[in-house]
Amino acid sequence: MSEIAREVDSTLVFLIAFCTVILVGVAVAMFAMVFKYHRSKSPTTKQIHSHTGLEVAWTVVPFILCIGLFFVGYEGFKAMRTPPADAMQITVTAQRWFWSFTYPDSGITTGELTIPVNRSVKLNIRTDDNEVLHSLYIPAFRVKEDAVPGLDTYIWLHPDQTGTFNIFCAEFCGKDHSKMITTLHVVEQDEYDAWLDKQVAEYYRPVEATLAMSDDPEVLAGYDGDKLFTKYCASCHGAGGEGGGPYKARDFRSIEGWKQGTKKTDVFKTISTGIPGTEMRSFAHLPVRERLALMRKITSFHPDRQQPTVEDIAVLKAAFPELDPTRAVQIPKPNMPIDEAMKQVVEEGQVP
Amino acid sequence: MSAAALATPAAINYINAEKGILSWLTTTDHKRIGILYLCSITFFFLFAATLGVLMRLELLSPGMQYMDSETYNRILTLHGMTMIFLFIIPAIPGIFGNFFLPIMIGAEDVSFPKLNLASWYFYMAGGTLALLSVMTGGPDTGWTFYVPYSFKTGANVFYPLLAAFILGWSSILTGLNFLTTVHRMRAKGVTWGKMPLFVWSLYATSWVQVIVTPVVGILLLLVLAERVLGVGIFDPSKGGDPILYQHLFWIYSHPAVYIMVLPAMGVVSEIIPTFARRTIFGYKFIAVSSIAIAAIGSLVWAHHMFTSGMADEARIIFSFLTFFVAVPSAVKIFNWLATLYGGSIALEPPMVLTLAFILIFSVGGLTGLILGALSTNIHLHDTAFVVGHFHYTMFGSGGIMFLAASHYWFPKMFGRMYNRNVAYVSILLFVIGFNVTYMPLMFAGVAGMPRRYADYLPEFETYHAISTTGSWILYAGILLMVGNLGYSVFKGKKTDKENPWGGKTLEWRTPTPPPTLNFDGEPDTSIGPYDYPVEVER
Amino acid sequence: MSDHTAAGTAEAHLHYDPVGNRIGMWLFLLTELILFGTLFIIYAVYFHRYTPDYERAAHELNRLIGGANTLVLLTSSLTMALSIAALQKDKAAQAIRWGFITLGFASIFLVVKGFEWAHKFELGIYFDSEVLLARPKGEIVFYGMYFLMTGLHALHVIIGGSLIVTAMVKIKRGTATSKRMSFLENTGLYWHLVDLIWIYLFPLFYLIHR
Amino acid sequence: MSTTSDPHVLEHIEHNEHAEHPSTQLYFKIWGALVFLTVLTVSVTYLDMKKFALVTAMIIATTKCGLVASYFMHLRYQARIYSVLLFVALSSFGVFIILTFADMSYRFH
Repeated sequence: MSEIAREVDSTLVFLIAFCTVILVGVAVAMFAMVFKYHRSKSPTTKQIHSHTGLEVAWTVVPFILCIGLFFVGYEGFKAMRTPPADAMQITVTAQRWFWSFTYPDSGITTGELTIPVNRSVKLNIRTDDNEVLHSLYIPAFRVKEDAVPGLDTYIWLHPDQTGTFNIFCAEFCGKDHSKMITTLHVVEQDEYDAWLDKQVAEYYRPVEATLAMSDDPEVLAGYDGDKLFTKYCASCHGAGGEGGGPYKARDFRSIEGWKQGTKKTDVFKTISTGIPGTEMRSFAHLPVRERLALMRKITSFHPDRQQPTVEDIAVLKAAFPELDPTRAVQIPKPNMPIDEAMKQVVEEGQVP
Repeated sequence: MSAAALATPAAINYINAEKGILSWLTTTDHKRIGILYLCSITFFFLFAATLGVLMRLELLSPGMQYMDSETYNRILTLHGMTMIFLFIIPAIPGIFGNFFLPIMIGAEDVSFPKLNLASWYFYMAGGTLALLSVMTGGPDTGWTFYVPYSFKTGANVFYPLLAAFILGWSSILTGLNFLTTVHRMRAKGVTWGKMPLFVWSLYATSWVQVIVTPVVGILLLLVLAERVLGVGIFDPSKGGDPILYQHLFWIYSHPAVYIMVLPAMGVVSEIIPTFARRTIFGYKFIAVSSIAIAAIGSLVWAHHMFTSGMADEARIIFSFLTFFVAVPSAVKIFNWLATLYGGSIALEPPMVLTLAFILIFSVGGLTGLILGALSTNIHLHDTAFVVGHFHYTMFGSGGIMFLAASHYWFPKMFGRMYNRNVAYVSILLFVIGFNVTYMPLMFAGVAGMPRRYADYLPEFETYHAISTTGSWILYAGILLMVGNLGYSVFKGKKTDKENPWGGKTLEWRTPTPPPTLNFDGEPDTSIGPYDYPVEVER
Repeated sequence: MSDHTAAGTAEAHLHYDPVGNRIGMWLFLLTELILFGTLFIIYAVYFHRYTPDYERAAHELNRLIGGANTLVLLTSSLTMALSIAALQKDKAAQAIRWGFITLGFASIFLVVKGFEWAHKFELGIYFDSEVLLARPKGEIVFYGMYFLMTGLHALHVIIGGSLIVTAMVKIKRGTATSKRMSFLENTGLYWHLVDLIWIYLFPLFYLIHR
Repeated sequence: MSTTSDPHVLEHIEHNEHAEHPSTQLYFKIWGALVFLTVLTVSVTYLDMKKFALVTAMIIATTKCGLVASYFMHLRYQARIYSVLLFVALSSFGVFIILTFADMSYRFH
């Protein structure tokens, strides 16, 4: 809960009470009249054509009430749209059909949102130009705003209790609209700091390329390829990798006609960069181990494929610094804007 | 249509004047066109209601049981599209407007009878295209066709967009016809101040139809152009603004709500005086409020967009304007209640449905206030609350009053009577089912259940389970009601009573069923539409 | 008129009502105005958003050709009005002559418009073309609106033209006379509406550059 | 049956409406004015009008429309109903555009 959510609730309760009073009034008047003037009791009628005083009264009174109701709703809205200047900024990216949250200080991206309690957080909502509409909805905080391609929008919250809450997509976005759900964790500040440190360390922990392309389970300990596949891939490629779906996605069970090659190195590259001109987008924001787990899952649908050569791995290593522990990726300094941080990551990745 | 079976031997009426299916399909008689609309609209209503029941069935419990989410989205879209474009918008004007508007103003027909028939063919063409789209998988965009999704989806939205465009023209031509008819065809003595309120409400509706329907017509063509040609007007990657689409869409679709509601209100203003045997209270205020609803209703469209990313300033302006549209609706409700005062009320089936309308529509209107307030709207927008709200307003007005009008004018249209006891049972089922279906959705919405969800989190199961149960009761009520009326068209008790309910409008002073030219001789316009004698003895 | 019996179809008893016909036509014209009005709203919104791009793109349209075409359309409006005036005076042959002159102007307008479009296509400017997509967003939208609005307008010119042809046939057959003017009058109204819309399209697409 | 479409009533209306009709000379004069305005609106674009370019063009276009509607479309000579119809449509259009810009002018500065 937050102060704003409580205010919305009291407005809601007030409005519902207001409406109930009027509804009950109408119902009582109607039933009383039907009862009293039922034909069995009231065979004769009074013909009253109009009463100007009454007409004016029931035009003017609702008119004034309505203006009052507008201000009732306006008050809470004003606070909702005015984030404090010192709010922590998190970028929310909406994609079919999942959310990702990018933390500016560290540049890490997560699939669930974790924020500290008693701190204002501004969620800057964006989506790609080739995306559709989505809407970030956090019912517990009574806030909602669309993600619109080509337009930056925001919501903000100031949680005053810890807890776990739902995040929904509230704007119809196609096949898995109803699965575009994730979780908001509101935690104590020290818990948040510890969580962030752990995430950052994990996010930037490189994997050696040859090891990454092996089948060694140790490398990906703690990463569940099946779960990740369900979350990121199954919407289009099907739970069994059969493809099809609304965007005519690739069938993973066949190795015919892959646009960017079928080797493990190729699949990893495709996951990381997407396929330009198609609905296959980049998942570069996922930590390297998650992408590797996805690659292993995808290649497992048809294990009978060409193995990457040493050269392939070298090329891949050069292109992706996260696959080269010798080029230790520097964790961006705190308070660095996200795009600068990303630029730094890219620059560090360049082979001298 | 067994036209011959319906005739009372001596009289020649619109039904038996000509025989054969072809005579119906080529008719220019407004009453026969009304019957054509009745058949086709009832079909689409039952079709869409069935889709609704299927949706509710899937939502009975969490997880996907009977269909996948793509199928659900398609059913959802077809349900919305059919209900709105093929049922609620044309229902009352198409059927009862066509049948009774000319009679009520003492005219022989509408101004453009051939155009009137053409409107029905447009309607059928649109309906056929919508059905064809089902066979090609169906659209999956929701009835709003929001961009960019509507030009990106792989589903077939070509047919439905074209269908909606054609239906728009059907609607425009009907409106144009009614406006000209009201201006040109009124019998001597039927002045503007003596026009039945049903005619007033259709007049206001027709204005809305003529003014705003072209907006959505061209808009849907633009979406087609975007899909086929890649124009870029609504494509953000080419400079387009998706929110502009929403503005233009709601410029039509918000007033469209009044296209659905106003004719229903007109029927209410006919039924209440008839069964209360009382002159309508505040004739002028009800007539003016129809026009006011039409006018103010076209200023408030963007209250559908408070979370769309629209400028905050615009949200404030539109929220402010939104509240004013509540005033004329409230004025109508108060006037209807006042009409009951001092009356002699007979609870015949149409009257019972109308009283149900007053309560159900009040719920719809009042929950509209909750949605009009900015801070609560942000929370409730695009949740099940909105679904509940608009079923209460749209189904609760256009839908219920379509059924009430069917019961009210049935004996006049067919010269037969339905079974009243069955009618009462079906109404009871309908009203109970209605509230059990849509009330829980409002609570689910307050709890945070988003709309257009094929699946949901287990915490919302109770609401959905109750709602689905309600949908079965509602569906049973609808089937029983339509079945009762449908059976009675052919097998109901014959009646040639001119005026079974004791109404005062002109249609009750012409033979039952009406003759081809509506009146035997000149219509008697000396008595006004609500001129009940001062003291009526039973 | 109480001499009607129940026999016969309703239609046969309907009077020829020129005033009703005209009201109906005007209502139809209103829907056309709103239809184009919607496009004008879209135009205005993007003009507001991308003013410099719009002005740059508008500079590429030839205002002299556009102006000449405007004159052609205005003149066709004159000849249409003269055709109606002639029929009112029962001069059928003259009415038909003016009608065909109107058609002539309509064809000239369409041919010129066609050449303008063809020229843009040659430059690679059309919906979704690579040349256009490489340009700033405002110009993509400008040309999107240009082709849509002038295209829809051209469609209206063609519809108006077919209405004129029909009216001329009716005059020739004697079903449109000074006593039954509605069809020709309404055709004229439609034709003038086509003109009205062009009167706004012309400055908005050809003359907004600085 | 007497309706307002009674032939006698009609004749009366028609008579009144056609009482005044633009003469051929007037048609040509209006055409002349339209040609002049078209030449004018093209010519002024060669001046550096800055922000007034659009306003000028719109004023001239509206004048031209007024001429076409009043004379070629006979609005000037007919019952007020047609002007009322036109007013309803144009004011609706005005409302649509103004309220759309309530969003646009704040969202795109």
